[in-house]
Amino acid sequence: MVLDRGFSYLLLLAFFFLILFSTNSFAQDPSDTLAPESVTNVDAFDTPNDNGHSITVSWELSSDDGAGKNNVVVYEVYRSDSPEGKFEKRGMVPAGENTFEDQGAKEKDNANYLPSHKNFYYRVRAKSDGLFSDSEISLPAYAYGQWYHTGKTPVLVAVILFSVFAITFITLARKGKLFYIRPLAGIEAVDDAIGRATEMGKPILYIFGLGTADMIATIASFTILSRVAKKTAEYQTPILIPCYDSVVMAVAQETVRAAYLEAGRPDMYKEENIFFLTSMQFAYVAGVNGIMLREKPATNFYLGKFYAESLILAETGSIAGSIQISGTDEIAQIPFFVAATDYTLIGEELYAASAYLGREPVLLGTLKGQDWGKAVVIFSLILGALAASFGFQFFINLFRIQL
Amino acid sequence: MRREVPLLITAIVGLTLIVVYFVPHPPFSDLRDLFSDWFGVIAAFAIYLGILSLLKINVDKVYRKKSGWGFSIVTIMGFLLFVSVGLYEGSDFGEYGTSYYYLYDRIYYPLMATMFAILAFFIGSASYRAFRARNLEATVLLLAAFFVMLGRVPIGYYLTSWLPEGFRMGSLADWIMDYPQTAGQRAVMIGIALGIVSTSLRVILGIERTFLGGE
Amino acid sequence: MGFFERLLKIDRRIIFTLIGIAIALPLFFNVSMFVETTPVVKGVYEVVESLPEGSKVLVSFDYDPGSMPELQPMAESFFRHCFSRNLKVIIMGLWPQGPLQANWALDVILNEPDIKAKNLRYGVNYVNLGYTAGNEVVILRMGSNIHAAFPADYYGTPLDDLPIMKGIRNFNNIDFVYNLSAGYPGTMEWVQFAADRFHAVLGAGNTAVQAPLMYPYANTGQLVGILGGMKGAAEYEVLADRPARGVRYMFSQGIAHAVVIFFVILGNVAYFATG
Amino acid sequence: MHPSPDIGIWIGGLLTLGIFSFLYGDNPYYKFCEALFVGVSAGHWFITLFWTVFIPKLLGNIGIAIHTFRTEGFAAGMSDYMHWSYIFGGILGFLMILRLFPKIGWISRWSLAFVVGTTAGYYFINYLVSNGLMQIQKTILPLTSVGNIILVVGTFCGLIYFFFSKEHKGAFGGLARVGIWFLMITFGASFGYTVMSRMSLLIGRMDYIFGIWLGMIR
Repeated sequence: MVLDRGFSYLLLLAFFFLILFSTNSFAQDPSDTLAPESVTNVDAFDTPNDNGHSITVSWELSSDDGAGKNNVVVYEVYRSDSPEGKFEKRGMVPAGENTFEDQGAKEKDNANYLPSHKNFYYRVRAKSDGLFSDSEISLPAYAYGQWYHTGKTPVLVAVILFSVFAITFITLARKGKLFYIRPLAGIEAVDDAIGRATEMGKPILYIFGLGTADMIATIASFTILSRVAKKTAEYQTPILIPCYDSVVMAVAQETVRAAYLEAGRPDMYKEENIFFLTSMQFAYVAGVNGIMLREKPATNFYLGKFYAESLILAETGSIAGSIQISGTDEIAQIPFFVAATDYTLIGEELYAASAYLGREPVLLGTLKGQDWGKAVVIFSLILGALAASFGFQFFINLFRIQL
Repeated sequence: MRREVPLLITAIVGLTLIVVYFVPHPPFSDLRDLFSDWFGVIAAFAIYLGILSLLKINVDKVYRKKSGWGFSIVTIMGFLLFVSVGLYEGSDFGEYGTSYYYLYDRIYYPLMATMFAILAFFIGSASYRAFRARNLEATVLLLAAFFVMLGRVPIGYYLTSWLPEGFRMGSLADWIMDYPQTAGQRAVMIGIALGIVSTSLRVILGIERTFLGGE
Repeated sequence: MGFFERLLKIDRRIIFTLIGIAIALPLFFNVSMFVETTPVVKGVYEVVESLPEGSKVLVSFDYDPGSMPELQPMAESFFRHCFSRNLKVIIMGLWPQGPLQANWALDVILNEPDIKAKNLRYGVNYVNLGYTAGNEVVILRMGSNIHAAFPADYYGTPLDDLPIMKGIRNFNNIDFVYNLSAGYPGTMEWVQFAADRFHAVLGAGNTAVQAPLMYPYANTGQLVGILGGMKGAAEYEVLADRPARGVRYMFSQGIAHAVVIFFVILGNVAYFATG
Repeated sequence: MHPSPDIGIWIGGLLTLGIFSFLYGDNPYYKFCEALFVGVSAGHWFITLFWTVFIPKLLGNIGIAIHTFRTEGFAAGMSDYMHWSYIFGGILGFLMILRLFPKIGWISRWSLAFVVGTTAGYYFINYLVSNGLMQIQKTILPLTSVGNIILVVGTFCGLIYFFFSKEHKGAFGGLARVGIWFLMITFGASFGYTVMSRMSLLIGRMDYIFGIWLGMIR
């Protein structure tokens, strides 16, 4: 028993030695009785690219940090509003680091308030376990806000570039220039699907998913609905739209009413066919499932923002024997739609479909602008990959964004 | 009033938020937080609107004794139960040990988790029905799914345990996830980014206005 | 209608039933033969196994109920292992929900007959220090003084009044640190601060999604080992020779996957057989 | 078998079974659970928003503004726009509710316009940065390993597929075709990967029924 325990202690000891050797951190010198050397060249300056309530402090490491006595554990940073005043602790960083951002609050009533345009003095304390030494006091520094964030230039360039593309092609389109847009399988299927519903004498089901009216996917879907509704008015096929969001419902009602008016069949419009179901994800799914199984619609459209319910809807729709056309920009759900529906508008294709079906030359113009953006992206990819292969780092740095 | 004011609001708010991104100086830096809080408040009202519509429909059903009005009573009772207990508990209603937490844990959570779990069954039937090698694209889809699934189960391990490490099913699955899967994902993501940028721009410029509905 | 045509039109309730059985049935068996153990999990197990009785182990719970199916079995098997080896367990959390997760795991383990027989006492054999805000800075502060980071435990008792905390000042007095993590702050921060700066002996349990990002640290020895997802949990239970929830979950998941794969194959066979 | 003595566990178990009964077909048991679910989730939303948005954000900020006006006077109050301006948020939110009244419902377009403008502004930047520039940056890799080449070529061909203003013909069409294959691998692999996480949810529910509730597993 005694031997056993002794043996396990030995093992443990051996184990710790192993760990210590393997991490090469054996330099812990037994000089704990001496304070580490203080840090030098303490410099305080306004933190760049911020709203003006933060000062950055930098210094040169103590000579006992990573070398010498090697006993620095942390650096503590102290601040005061006068060199003689009382210094209060603002925070600490572990040994090996030589900057600290003194981030204050912007609200006056906050205890951590750090006013702009007021001078402060800093001091850094190098600390070992129990002992410490202070640096000299820094020159005064004050915080102020900047009008432009220099780290975000790549984004600004991209914003300008893409906006110029879009506006150029919108202007060209307004002047009457027509642009070629290739056919998309899902869009081609729309007209056929409505025709099929007419032949079968069954309704069409249009689902926006769980998106609210402000989401881009929902906005794209409104445009597509406007076109689909016009067709259904021409073919005299009823269209059912159970809604998840009451605002989406109101907009959908107005869109469909306008489309029927445009098709010259305002008498066909039935407001009760566009109704609010519930705004609870799975309760909504259950409700839509019920409609599918009862009404057996000829065609189901799933266009908009979808989450986990995508597969349940698509599977139930296939039980009901409907043709299904889907499209979403929710990447995680695209696989389910691709696997379980007949046609899928993949991500960007959904927005393209909306521009395409909107039939306005201006919308097609922005699509053309979008393609120019894509060309720039592809070009940078190829150029960047080649540059990186030959060891040029500058190209990657062009895309580096400071957040 | 009905059309111009909303379009103006959209344009001003949208442009401001783009500018705010580049300008750290106040008051711009504050606008970001302010707008997102307002957004939260409006979105909360929109959800309350949904709840009101829901209650309206259900009360209506009970009042007119439409089919299934009994279930509407269940809905209304469930709503009242949670709201009354939640209001009574106060702002720390969600903490462990409160009676609201008990209701959440024993009623809401089982219902929600089971709804999600039902997906597993549908995945089974979808993989039976939909994963068929109809054409080249479908076959590629099928094979990728097949290898990734196989790479995560013991059978996959036993089938290929005779191969040297790094060539087994698990490594193949990881490789598919890390390279071809990531490549395709990036193409989709970049495409969506460009589409959103261009659609947002259309919205801000007032070209895309269907969200306001017809006139 | 031929056999394959009928197979193509099979009622999906049959598929649903098979999936239900495939998931539920394996839960009744503690079959550990399908779990092959890997060196990264063995790393954690062997360190705990090598600690002498009375050694002090720190466990940080850095997750919330969202990751329970994966991480809770890990917490339970780790507690079981520590208590059966008479180690002293100090619990803390960098996530607000963490200490609560620890209490749930304690509830399960302290009621198991062989552990219950040991009559373990709070404050002597184990303690829950609770949650402190500050993410990695908390780890940093613990590096110089644990009492400064946690002045009192989860129930408000000052640390000095707890026998288990006697003689514990910083990581030098802790024999092993174990971290259960589902994101930030989590394993990455423990590696960078506790292991790299203060030379703590560190092991971790992660969700399946996060684990691949942490494997490099296990290769360099910054982590003695790591448990990844349900499979990692199952492996640990097999190593400790106490198959429990992790093994059952893993078995069930394996069978369910196999059934889905079987359906994919069957669907294609029927599709091609009918032309 | 040792069923749980806790009545709450029984309720949770019975509700779980009720939802599962949908797999067989629509039935009154399921309908009951669904109706309850609709009600309690509406209640849960109501309470959560009440205590996390309305009280702290709306009333809290306006309350602070009123306090400032009272104690520090009008000028100081006005300069504290971060608080009093919340009243606008409140008004815009309230206009949303007017949808319920068809006659004046159109005025809720103002709030919708604000919400749409906010989303458009946020999305414009956020997607450009994290879905666009960041992804491009990650894909600029030296073509020195098979993996890197696949990453660059796959992303390249995938983007070619998304070209709308050029016909998919000839070499361009060939690249787009390769792009579709990459997309299909992506979708197949994500499907396979998601199967795992969905299954673990179901495992959790089954363990609840047979373990925690009925006490048949241990």
